[in-house]
Amino acid sequence: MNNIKAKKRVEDFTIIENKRLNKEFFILKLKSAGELPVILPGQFAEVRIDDNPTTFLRRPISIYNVDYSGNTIELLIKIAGDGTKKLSELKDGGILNIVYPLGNSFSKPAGTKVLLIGGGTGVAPMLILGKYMKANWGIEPLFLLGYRSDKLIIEKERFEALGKVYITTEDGSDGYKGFVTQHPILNEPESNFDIIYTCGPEIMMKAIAKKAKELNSACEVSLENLMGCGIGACLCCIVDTKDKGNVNTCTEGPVFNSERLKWQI
Amino acid sequence: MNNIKAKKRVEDFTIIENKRLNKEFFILKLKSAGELPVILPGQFAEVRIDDNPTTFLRRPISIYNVDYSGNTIELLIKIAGDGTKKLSELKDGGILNIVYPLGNSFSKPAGTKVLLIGGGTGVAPMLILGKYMKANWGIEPLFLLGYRSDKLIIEKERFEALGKVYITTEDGSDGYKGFVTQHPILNEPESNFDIIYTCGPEIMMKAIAKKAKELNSACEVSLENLMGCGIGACLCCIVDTKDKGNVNTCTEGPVFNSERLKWQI
Amino acid sequence: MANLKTNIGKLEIKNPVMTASGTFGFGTEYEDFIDISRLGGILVKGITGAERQGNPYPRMAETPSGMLNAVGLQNKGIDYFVEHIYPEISKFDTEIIVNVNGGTIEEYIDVASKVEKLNKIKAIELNISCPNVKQGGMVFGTHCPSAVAVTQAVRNAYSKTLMVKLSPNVTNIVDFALAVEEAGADSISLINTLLGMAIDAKTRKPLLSTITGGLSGPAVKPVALRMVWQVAKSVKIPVIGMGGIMNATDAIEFFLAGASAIQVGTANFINPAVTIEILEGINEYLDNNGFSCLSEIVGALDI
Amino acid sequence: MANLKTNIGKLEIKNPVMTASGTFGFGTEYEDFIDISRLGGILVKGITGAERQGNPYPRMAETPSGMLNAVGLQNKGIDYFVEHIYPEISKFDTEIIVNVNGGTIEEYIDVASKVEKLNKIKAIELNISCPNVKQGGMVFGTHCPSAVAVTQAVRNAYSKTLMVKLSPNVTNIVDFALAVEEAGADSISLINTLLGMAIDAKTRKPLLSTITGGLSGPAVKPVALRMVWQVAKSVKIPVIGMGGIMNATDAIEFFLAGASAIQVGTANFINPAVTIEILEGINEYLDNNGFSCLSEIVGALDI
Ligand SMILES: Cc1cc2nc3c(=O)[nH]c(=O)nc-3n(C[C@H](O)[C@H](O)[C@H](O)COP(=O)(O)OP(=O)(O)OC[C@H]3O[C@@H](n4cnc5c(N)ncnc54)[C@H](O)[C@@H]3O)c2cc1C
Ligand SMILES: Cc1cc2nc3c(=O)[nH]c(=O)nc-3n(C[C@H](O)[C@H](O)[C@H](O)COP(=O)(O)OP(=O)(O)OC[C@H]3O[C@@H](n4cnc5c(N)ncnc54)[C@H](O)[C@@H]3O)c2cc1C
Ligand SMILES: Cc1cc2nc3c(=O)[nH]c(=O)nc-3n(C[C@H](O)[C@H](O)[C@H](O)COP(=O)(O)O)c2cc1C
Ligand SMILES: Cc1cc2nc3c(=O)[nH]c(=O)nc-3n(C[C@H](O)[C@H](O)[C@H](O)COP(=O)(O)O)c2cc1C
Ligand code: FES
Ligand code: FES
Repeated sequence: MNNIKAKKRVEDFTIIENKRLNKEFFILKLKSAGELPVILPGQFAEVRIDDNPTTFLRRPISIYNVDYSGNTIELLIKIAGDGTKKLSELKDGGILNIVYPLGNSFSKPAGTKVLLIGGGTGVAPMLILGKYMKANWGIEPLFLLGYRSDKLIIEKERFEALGKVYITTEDGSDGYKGFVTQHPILNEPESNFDIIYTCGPEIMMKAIAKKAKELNSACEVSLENLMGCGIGACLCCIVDTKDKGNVNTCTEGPVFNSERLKWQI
Repeated sequence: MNNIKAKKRVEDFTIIENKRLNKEFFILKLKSAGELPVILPGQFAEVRIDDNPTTFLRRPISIYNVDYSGNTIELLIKIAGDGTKKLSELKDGGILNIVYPLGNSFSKPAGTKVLLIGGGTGVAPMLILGKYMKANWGIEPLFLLGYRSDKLIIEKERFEALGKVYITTEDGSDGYKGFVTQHPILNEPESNFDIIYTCGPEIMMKAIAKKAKELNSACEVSLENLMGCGIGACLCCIVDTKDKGNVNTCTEGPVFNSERLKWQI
Repeated sequence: MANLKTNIGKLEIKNPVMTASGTFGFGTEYEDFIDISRLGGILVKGITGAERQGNPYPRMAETPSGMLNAVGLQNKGIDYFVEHIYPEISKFDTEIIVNVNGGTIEEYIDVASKVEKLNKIKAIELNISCPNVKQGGMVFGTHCPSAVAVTQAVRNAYSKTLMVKLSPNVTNIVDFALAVEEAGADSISLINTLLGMAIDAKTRKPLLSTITGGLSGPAVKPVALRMVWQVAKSVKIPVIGMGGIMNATDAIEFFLAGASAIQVGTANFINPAVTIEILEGINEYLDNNGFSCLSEIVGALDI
Repeated sequence: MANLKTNIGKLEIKNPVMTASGTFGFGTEYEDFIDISRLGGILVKGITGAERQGNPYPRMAETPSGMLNAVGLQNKGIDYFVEHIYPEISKFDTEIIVNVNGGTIEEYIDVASKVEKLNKIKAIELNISCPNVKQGGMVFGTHCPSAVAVTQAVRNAYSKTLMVKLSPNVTNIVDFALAVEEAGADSISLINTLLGMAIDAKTRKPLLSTITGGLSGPAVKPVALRMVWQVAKSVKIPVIGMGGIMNATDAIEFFLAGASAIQVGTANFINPAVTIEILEGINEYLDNNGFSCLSEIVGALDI
């Protein structure tokens, strides 16, 4: 199933739930009138925020969960500015126009020892990836999720339903106190993984990529570059790679093997 | 009371009712948190439609009714384009920011034989004028209201509660069939008025001004020029007058004695 | 509470928030909404030698995040201003600056000399950038030798602070700025409106009686910021920034780009109290970010 | 169903809806959304002689009703295009037009000559208006003698339809249009992006790595319409209009102003199916208003 990439489409979804998780995060559950295309873990959607002069362009948001039987998808969103604020105010029954499924996806690991690290909204692609690997690759995911404090922890149960979950908080209010890279699971003699998947703030992903290198693990990062179109047309979302120079994050990514990137780490 | 003009202000009103009258018209009932200033008949408000790139400027709307005891005002609005469409979708409890009370007002007549002619949304200032003249000048208003068809007739009872109401419809579905200027009340030997007040499409007001001249009646018209600011600052709403050349409709008007205007009638 | 004082040539103003000419009447139009005396200054609407009726109706059109106007300098002339308006607005405890216009250099000089005699008025803004008149206006502002000629002529006739307002409708704004600086300008105001046009597809007619008009509002902000930045790093005199400023954040962007003061235009139409909100917002920004003087952020773009 | 055919010089296109260079990739990016072959033409992204990496990230900023970009002509060079891209996109049953760029006149000629050999490509668009490169680009487009020189040189080297895309960042667009018409252009494309800038007040940094960039989207529509109108009534060759076209009504406005065809740019980012919606909307407008040919509304502004 991994390599079948569905056709991209523009579609009006109906909002069936707008669930506020905490001060910063909310989940939009959206229903398609028809049948969903195959959505791969790591893919994203470009969301339209209507009639607002300060949100002229669409907003890229990862797909957090997909339910083919109910034809619903979920988006996990953090209020970052005007656009996400507007989205947080949407009401059940409303319409959301999205372009999807966009981008590449996380790749199948060589072995079965994998670690999925998410920070902030970066946990979104980790849920769908965990679910996908269990169902399609027969791999039990191991999660390491980093938050500022316990109040910001996102739907822990849903992650726990898929595999073991380690938490770090910066203030120590839950799990290990510190940053994800300081967590024991990455700092013990037996710490080694076939692959580490990660999504979160760039500074976190860089630290993880560095750690993965030390541990001799492969590492895939999911970037959140600014995007103009999300479909490879505007060349605004570029990231500099060792093999091909500037490439589009929206089409060659958002998932990259960290070794490909000319990151200063 | 006529000459006391209240200070203009910017205020957030709460929408307490959005009542759809028919395909084209609706009424917004708005409540002030404080005490209303004096609002004179013919004055208008500049309404803000938030966060919409195609409605950058405020929209001028006449005040249709004012209730000092409940601190509410009503606006009678016709869906004309993007802005009024947005207003028609507002929900109870929402906030509407308006600048008011703006413009001059209809003047007290020399005698008591008056006719109030409204066409389309132009009936809005006629209701408040009728109410005002009854309460403050002791004059019973006589209304002549013109519509395209009976389906578009607006709150007849409220006008009837104040005085006698004649209706014309273009398709004859109610009242006299034809235009307001063809109505018998303007075309009988005894047709003469101390003053005719009117608001409606320019073409209608011009025809009425002409008729008023024939009948030797004074005539006050309320203009609906395009407005940039509503407070006399932008000089975009001008109308050419015989006495002063270009003057601002928003401050010297919207009510003008038809004789002042350099209309080609 | 940071120090908000700023300078326009020899003129010190108490804070950098002024109103843009043609969008604030003579100040009195806004008295119900704000305390005019709290502003750094007000630029009164464009004044010419003789009375002008301006252009026919319609004079405005709404555009995406902006508006077009074609007022065309309607005003009652300088003598009427001196006799009737000046006495009334002298009560405001803020700098009153006259926006000076003309169809000929002589007319500019005539208006400037008459304003020079008014005690309370310490500066004029030479508008060589009005796109809505057939003679003068933008013709001076889009032809460098003419811009120099009118600036020099007025400089010779007028000894107080001389601001010059440039047109953005030129290939190289820096050339114009350097030329009028050399010709004696004390500061540069940027930008006047961009020449634009709007059409009604239904009626197939232009929306303005004059077909083209001047574009203002947030739509032009990126162009205005760019010009302020280009000019501020090229000239020695202060730059007064404007074009689409709707709130304090927009104003801060202009200071960072190099503006010593700002003018608020179209925003006044949408929120008649906006100038005071911007003033308070600037204060808050400076306080929150640990700046004690406005001057610390002028041209402080981190590049 | 009206007749939508229109002409760009000697080239007839089946309908007036094209895509603007740099906003539609090579067409393939939009295949999932629309049938590319229904379009009048596609302008592929700007191509130079040698491969270019373009400008560093970040390259875009959102602005009120618009966006700034600073891509800087990232592309793999003309040889890569000829070998790898041309064969792939030749399948589209629409006119494919190459947007030709260069740092020097020689580079423009090099690209144009190589494109001339490609059978399926019947026209090129000379881009002398890119604001995001240090050499060439807008430097040619804002200096009239240079605009003439590059147009003439390419005209001599290239015999098929030669479109020239002008920069709006000039004082008098008509001068440029007349000059490139005289120099051999078959049509004029208007407008490229306006030079603008955006600043983040929080970080006090510019939002683009290049500080300034090109403004596009609805914000620029009034300026674009004005330039199309000014140029269309001055030149004899066709004008291709663009700048902020988001829907069929916008497109109609450009036709009324004098454009023989239009290009859709930034709108593709917001609605990848917008070109076909515009095409259908134009048809509907013509039908509803009793026009049987597109040409009946070109330049039909009622003034
Ligand atoms: C592939 C991808 C997947 C993403 N997935 C998620 C997700 O699942 N959940 C989530 O909450 N966020 C996600 N983001 C980030 C999200 O796109 C931004 O937070 C959002 O666009 C901010 O919009 P705004 O209008 O609220 O904020 P703005 O007021 O526009 O800006 C606030 C901040 O967000 C950044 N930002 C603005 N526009 C974009 C953009 N188009 N792309 C990226 N960053 C932007 C700005 O630089 C600024 O720092 C993802 C981004 C990418 C590229
Ligand atoms: C003093 C005054 C009082 C008014 N009172 C009422 C009223 O009580 N009820 C009511 O329904 N309408 C009233 N109008 C008209 C109302 O302002 C317009 O219908 C409204 O602004 C249209 O906005 P829109 O966004 O829906 O339409 P748009 O899409 O902007 O335009 C639709 C039509 O409305 C006209 N229009 C647009 N903007 C304005 C404007 N600022 N001023 C005038 N006309 C405009 C346009 O020319 C166009 O023909 C009044 C106008 C004035 C000047
Ligand atoms: C209705 C209107 C009238 C204007 N009249 C003048 C004028 O008389 N003199 C002048 O120098 N500028 C005039 N301008 C330009 C403004 O002063 C200002 O330069 C421009 O609008 C950009 O700022 P803004 O986007 O904040 O409005 C006018 C602008 C508008 C919108
Ligand atoms: C991201 C981006 C890249 C662009 N690249 C090019 C280019 O390579 N060549 C060119 O001639 N114009 C380029 N343009 C300009 C567009 O073709 C068009 O002239 C401009 O965007 C105005 O149209 P619009 O408002 O519909 O986008 C680019 C525009 C954008 C937004
Ligand atoms: S966002 Fe446009 S190319 Fe990636
Ligand atoms: S609407 Fe601005 S002066 Fe009347």
